[in-house]
Amino acid sequence: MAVMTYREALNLALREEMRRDPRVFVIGEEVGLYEGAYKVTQGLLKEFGGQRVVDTPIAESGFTGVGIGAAMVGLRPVVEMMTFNFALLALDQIVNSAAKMHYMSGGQFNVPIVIRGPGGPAAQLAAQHSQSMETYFYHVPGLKVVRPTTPMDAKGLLKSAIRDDNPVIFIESETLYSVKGEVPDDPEFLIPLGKALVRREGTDVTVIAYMGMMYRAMEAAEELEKEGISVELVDPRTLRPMDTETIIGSVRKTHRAVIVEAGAGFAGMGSEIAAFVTEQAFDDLDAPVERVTGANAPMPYARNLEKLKTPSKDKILAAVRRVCNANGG
Amino acid sequence: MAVMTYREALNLALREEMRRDPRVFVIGEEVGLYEGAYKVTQGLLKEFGGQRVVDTPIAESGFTGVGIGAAMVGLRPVVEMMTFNFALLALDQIVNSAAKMHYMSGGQFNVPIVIRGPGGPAAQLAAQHSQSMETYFYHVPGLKVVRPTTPMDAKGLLKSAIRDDNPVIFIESETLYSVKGEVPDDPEFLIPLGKALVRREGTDVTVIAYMGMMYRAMEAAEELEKEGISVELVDPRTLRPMDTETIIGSVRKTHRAVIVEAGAGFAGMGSEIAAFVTEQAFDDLDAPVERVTGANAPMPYARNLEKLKTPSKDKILAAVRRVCNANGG
Amino acid sequence: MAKTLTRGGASSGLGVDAAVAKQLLTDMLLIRRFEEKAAEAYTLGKIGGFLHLYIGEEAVAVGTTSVLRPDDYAISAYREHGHCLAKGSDPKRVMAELYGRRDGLCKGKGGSMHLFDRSTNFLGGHAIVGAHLPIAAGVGFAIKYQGGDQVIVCYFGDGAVPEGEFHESMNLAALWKLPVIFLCENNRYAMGTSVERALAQTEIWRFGQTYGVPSERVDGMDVLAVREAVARAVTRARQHKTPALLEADTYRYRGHSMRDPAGAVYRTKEEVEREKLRDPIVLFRDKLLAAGLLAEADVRAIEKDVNDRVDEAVAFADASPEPPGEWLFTDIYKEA
Amino acid sequence: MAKTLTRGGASSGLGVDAAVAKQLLTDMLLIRRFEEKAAEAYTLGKIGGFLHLYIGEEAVAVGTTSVLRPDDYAISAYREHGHCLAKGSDPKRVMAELYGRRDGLCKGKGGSMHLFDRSTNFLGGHAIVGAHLPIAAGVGFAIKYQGGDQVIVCYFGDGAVPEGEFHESMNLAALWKLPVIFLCENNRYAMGTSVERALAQTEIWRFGQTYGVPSERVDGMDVLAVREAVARAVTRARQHKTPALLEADTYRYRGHSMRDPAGAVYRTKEEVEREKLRDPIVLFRDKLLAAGLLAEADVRAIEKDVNDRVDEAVAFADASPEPPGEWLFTDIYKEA
Ligand SMILES: Cc1ncc(C[n+]2csc(CCOP(=O)(O)OP(=O)(O)O)c2C)c(N)n1
Ligand SMILES: Cc1ncc(C[n+]2csc(CCOP(=O)(O)OP(=O)(O)O)c2C)c(N)n1
Ligand SMILES: [Mg+2]
Ligand SMILES: [Mg+2]
Repeated sequence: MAVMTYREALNLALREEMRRDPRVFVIGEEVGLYEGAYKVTQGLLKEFGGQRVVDTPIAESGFTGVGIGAAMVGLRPVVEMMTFNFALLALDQIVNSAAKMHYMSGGQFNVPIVIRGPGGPAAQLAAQHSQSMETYFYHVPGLKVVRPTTPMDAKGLLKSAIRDDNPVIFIESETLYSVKGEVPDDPEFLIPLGKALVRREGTDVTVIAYMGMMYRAMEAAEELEKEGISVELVDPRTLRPMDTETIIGSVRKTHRAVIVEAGAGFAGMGSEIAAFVTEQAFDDLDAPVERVTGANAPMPYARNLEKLKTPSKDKILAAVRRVCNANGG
Repeated sequence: MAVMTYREALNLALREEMRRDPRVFVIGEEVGLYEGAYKVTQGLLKEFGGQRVVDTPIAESGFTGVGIGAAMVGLRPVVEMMTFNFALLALDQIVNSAAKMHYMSGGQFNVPIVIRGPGGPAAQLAAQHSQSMETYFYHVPGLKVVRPTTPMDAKGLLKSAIRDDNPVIFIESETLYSVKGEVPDDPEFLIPLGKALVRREGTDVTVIAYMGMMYRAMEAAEELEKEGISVELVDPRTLRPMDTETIIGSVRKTHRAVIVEAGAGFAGMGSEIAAFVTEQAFDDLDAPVERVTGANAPMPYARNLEKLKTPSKDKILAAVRRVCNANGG
Repeated sequence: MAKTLTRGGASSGLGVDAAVAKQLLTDMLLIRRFEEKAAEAYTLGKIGGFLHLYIGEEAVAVGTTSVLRPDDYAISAYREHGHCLAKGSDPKRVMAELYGRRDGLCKGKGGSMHLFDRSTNFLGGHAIVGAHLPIAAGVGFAIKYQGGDQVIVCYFGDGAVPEGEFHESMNLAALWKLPVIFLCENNRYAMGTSVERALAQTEIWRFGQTYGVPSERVDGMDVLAVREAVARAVTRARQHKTPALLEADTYRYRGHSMRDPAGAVYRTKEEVEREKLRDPIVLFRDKLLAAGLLAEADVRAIEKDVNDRVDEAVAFADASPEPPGEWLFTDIYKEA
Repeated sequence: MAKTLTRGGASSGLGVDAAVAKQLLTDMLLIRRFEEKAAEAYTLGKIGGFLHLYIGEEAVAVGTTSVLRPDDYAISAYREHGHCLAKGSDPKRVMAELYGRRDGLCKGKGGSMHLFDRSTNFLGGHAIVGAHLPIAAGVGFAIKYQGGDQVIVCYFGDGAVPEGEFHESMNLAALWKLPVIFLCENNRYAMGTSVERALAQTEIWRFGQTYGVPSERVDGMDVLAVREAVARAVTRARQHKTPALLEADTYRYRGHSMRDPAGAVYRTKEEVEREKLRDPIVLFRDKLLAAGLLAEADVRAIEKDVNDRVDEAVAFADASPEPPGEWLFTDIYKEA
């Protein structure tokens, strides 16, 4: 195991897959000469050349469509969105072309494309540049959606995404690129899409979270441990397909669930998880599932307001304490 | 009260508001000379002229942006999306410009725009033209989202939407345009945004539905009546802001809830309603909230498959029977 | 269809020999008769949804495809029956698709607007105006990446030109030198909107000039003119990866779709009648008869052959069962 | 700022009199010093997020605004401090906005990329490349609808040209004849991508020609040249609602943002040094001195005035409190 940053783990995944499979190429704004706005593609142009590391003009719909067309006839593009905010400009291509092609063509054409880049709350980037973007994708049949929390997941999941025969939306995070963690050396180390991970075992309550919120939930769990509350942490890792089994399994054990998400919450990932957990484990639940979500507001610029916008550790603590104090069956 | 079609009710709302307020104009593809792809704007060009009934080239992002700019400096545009499927091409404008302008500008500029047109499942229009589009909008702070089920609602809500100072996404339905119903004659008849309606009183179970699904739920309710199950039907009408009070009120009375939605379900309106109902009325619930949703697949063209894709009356019946047979507290 | 017809070599003065000429006429007629039958079937409720007919525009698809190789690609919008048939799809399976049946090209899941045929390199069948232009650029990108010498023809309407994706695609194809032939079928209307009401520049080929893309306008009612223009573009694209923008001046005789049968609100009857005088099939047939490349008997034989094939297609579609219910859930994801 | 400066009438040979000249220099200097201070504040962590400096491009905003009326509109992207200040916003409130403070133009909610000022008709402050172009067209539409004779100037970078919305906006403005002056600030790079790597047509003004829009290239480092070109466009727009595409040849001396301080990966030091020889402020100052419109003492007075105002702005921003927590939830919807 090597210790590396999340950014390096992604970079390594790209490198390994590009070495392994000549059909894989990277395309997007500033991925080549500039080596990525967030340096995820550092060194790739040098190693693989301009044909496989393709700088594009600012034309998200255009270059995403280029990826889709290339994927239809045998290539395996990795399209970088400089940030996922800009993917809204390519949303029609993603939803109406990439996600539906296999279905509309009766299985004749598939679109093995990965669309990746940072999304989610960033640092003082305000309303247009700091949003939880997964919500535009995970409800779309035909797409897979990945949100990798750790360097190990980033690498293992990105490699699986590239090898997947379907369009995969792979949303990273500006705020995690410098996080360090262990990453297996084996170039065949893969993490299958659609598998959640129990990051921490516990007995009293299941907390479901991913990305930055998982780190916050971890801190909360440590603190709660001292209070005698044993928290089990589950990271879905892939939002679509969602590993309902692992989540339900955990809730059946703990009888309580709290979901933390950075997004504004309304009809979000938390709503879905709360709904299926309640449906499938109603009789096991000792308290209603709690959702801890970002404030239902656009992202403000001011530092203090921004801080109020995303779920704090205190809010997680409060929610866990609430469900644990509910007197259940 | 006059009896008129849903289409006529919308047309009348547009007419009345255009007569009332010279700042209101209609813009979109085929709204003028062709009188609307679905004839909602019939006669408007003749009455109001080309300056106020503006035919556009096919450029959704462009003409939506035009609406937003015009709204910023004092006009009140009604933008027609020929169908809401094409709104994905304008989604960046809607989400990043219209919805956030008031917030980003610290309240200096608001965007009183209505974006309207048919959305949702249509008749054999296949994957790209037959989708439940509300899911792209209702989670966005700054937008209001309306789905009017009846001619009366269509008129009363569209007029309120036009008078609202915020961007309103107003999604009609191809399959409802010819439905007839009573509509008050009073040109000041308005239905406030954000108010749900109990369409049918009942005591055993609350069924929450809108648009085509409400009509299906009504049929189911009649049938269930004969079985001795008394169904209360609640129509949210506005999805954002959602009238949680009326819904919770009904569930507290019936102790059971079923949500019907045409969309694919994953993190959909049903997920959100199920989640907040469970949160706010957990102790009142005698059974887990049931979600009846469209199949989690793109829309197929073949008639028989299409039928399987949308929730049937039978599925609603089954769900209601299930919750009513659950042995509750 | 889909045979590559070798160019020239004829003494007819038309630039094609009798075999080629016959094939071109047959192909155009097949599309015409196929769609006439489809219109009937729509009226009978056998075909649902939207049905957009290509009637009047056949010379574009046929002239274009006649200079393509089978390994070349084609992609189109929702008015694509003609492009799909010209590229070589089996009319039986195309009709079955329009019927939404199991033996349709796409198992009945795509319908009229979403024809795809992997066996002929026909890449759809796209119903969002403008959206397939960047996809075509992507196919061009892949051809170059893979070191091939194929081309892709991307058919689109005048209505796609005001969309941003037109511009993005032209720029990318020109900037990266991709072997894409953008073929605008300018039939003068996008639904009820004439080009004059949609574009500040109505000579669409001129848009290509700004990007340095070889561009020209061609008579889209003259199958030989289309053939020649596309042949030039194909040669450049194969040899130098040069993209092209061709504007085919054409006309649709029917309304926008079966739901706009007359198309009468936005154009005059006189205009339609006048345009029918340049019917690509009639004109070409008469030209061949005049040039002695074809006899009346040949024409009758072609008519009969075509009618038989279309009848066969209808019978096939009628006999094909509905797709099984489980298919609702297949093909959403490709399994490894 | 934001005074409308009357044109010409000067005997200097520069086409402006001393008062106008002084104002232009002052305005450019204010922007320069303001941003130098902002850069310092960013380094100190007082400003967060992205900060894109306009340093080097001041002649464009100042020359343009000098021929606008207060009731004319301006709209821009995220490199908009200069446009906002030129249009007349109070430097104190602009700085406070960059600081994310309560007294900022937008109550601290917008930040550097989202400056808006209703009092000066400055319409933002937009951070999605290309997205404000259709909005500008909409403002032009509204002006015409309301029967006004204002214009809107829409500033955007070379990086927005390959986006589809550029094309959609040009077409709509040309088709409908809207009083929009599209002003492309071609500083040769979009982040690290030079125009040659982004556009098949690098002479951006030429794109306007296709749409029949009067278009020209202007030296963006020469405040008077900008002023003249914009004045021509404004006159046409006021009188005939004719849109324009102007391409200002300019250069940014700093990196793309404070996170790309050197901007050294994609351009050479020599190039930057060479471009600094055409510094719009230095050139204009020297020209005025040479023409005798200004004395050295005037320059010193201007410098002092500007420095004072910028210091005042910083002090104001520093003293302004954070926005109250409840403001997180205000301004999401406008209440009736
Ligand atoms: C993005 C988008 N906007 C609107 C529509 C609705 N629509 C379908 S076809 C059409 C007209 C297209 O005209 P054109 O491109 O000229 O093709 P033609 O029908 O003439 O072959 C429109 C507006 C659509 N399918 N996609
Ligand atoms: C749609 C979109 N894509 C990408 C970005 C990221 N981005 C921000 S600025 C920029 C470069 C823009 O360059 P240009 O338009 O030339 O303006 P300049 O920075 O040179 O003033 C990019 C790619 C964005 N903000 N919006
Ligand atoms: Mg057309
Ligand atoms: Mg630039």
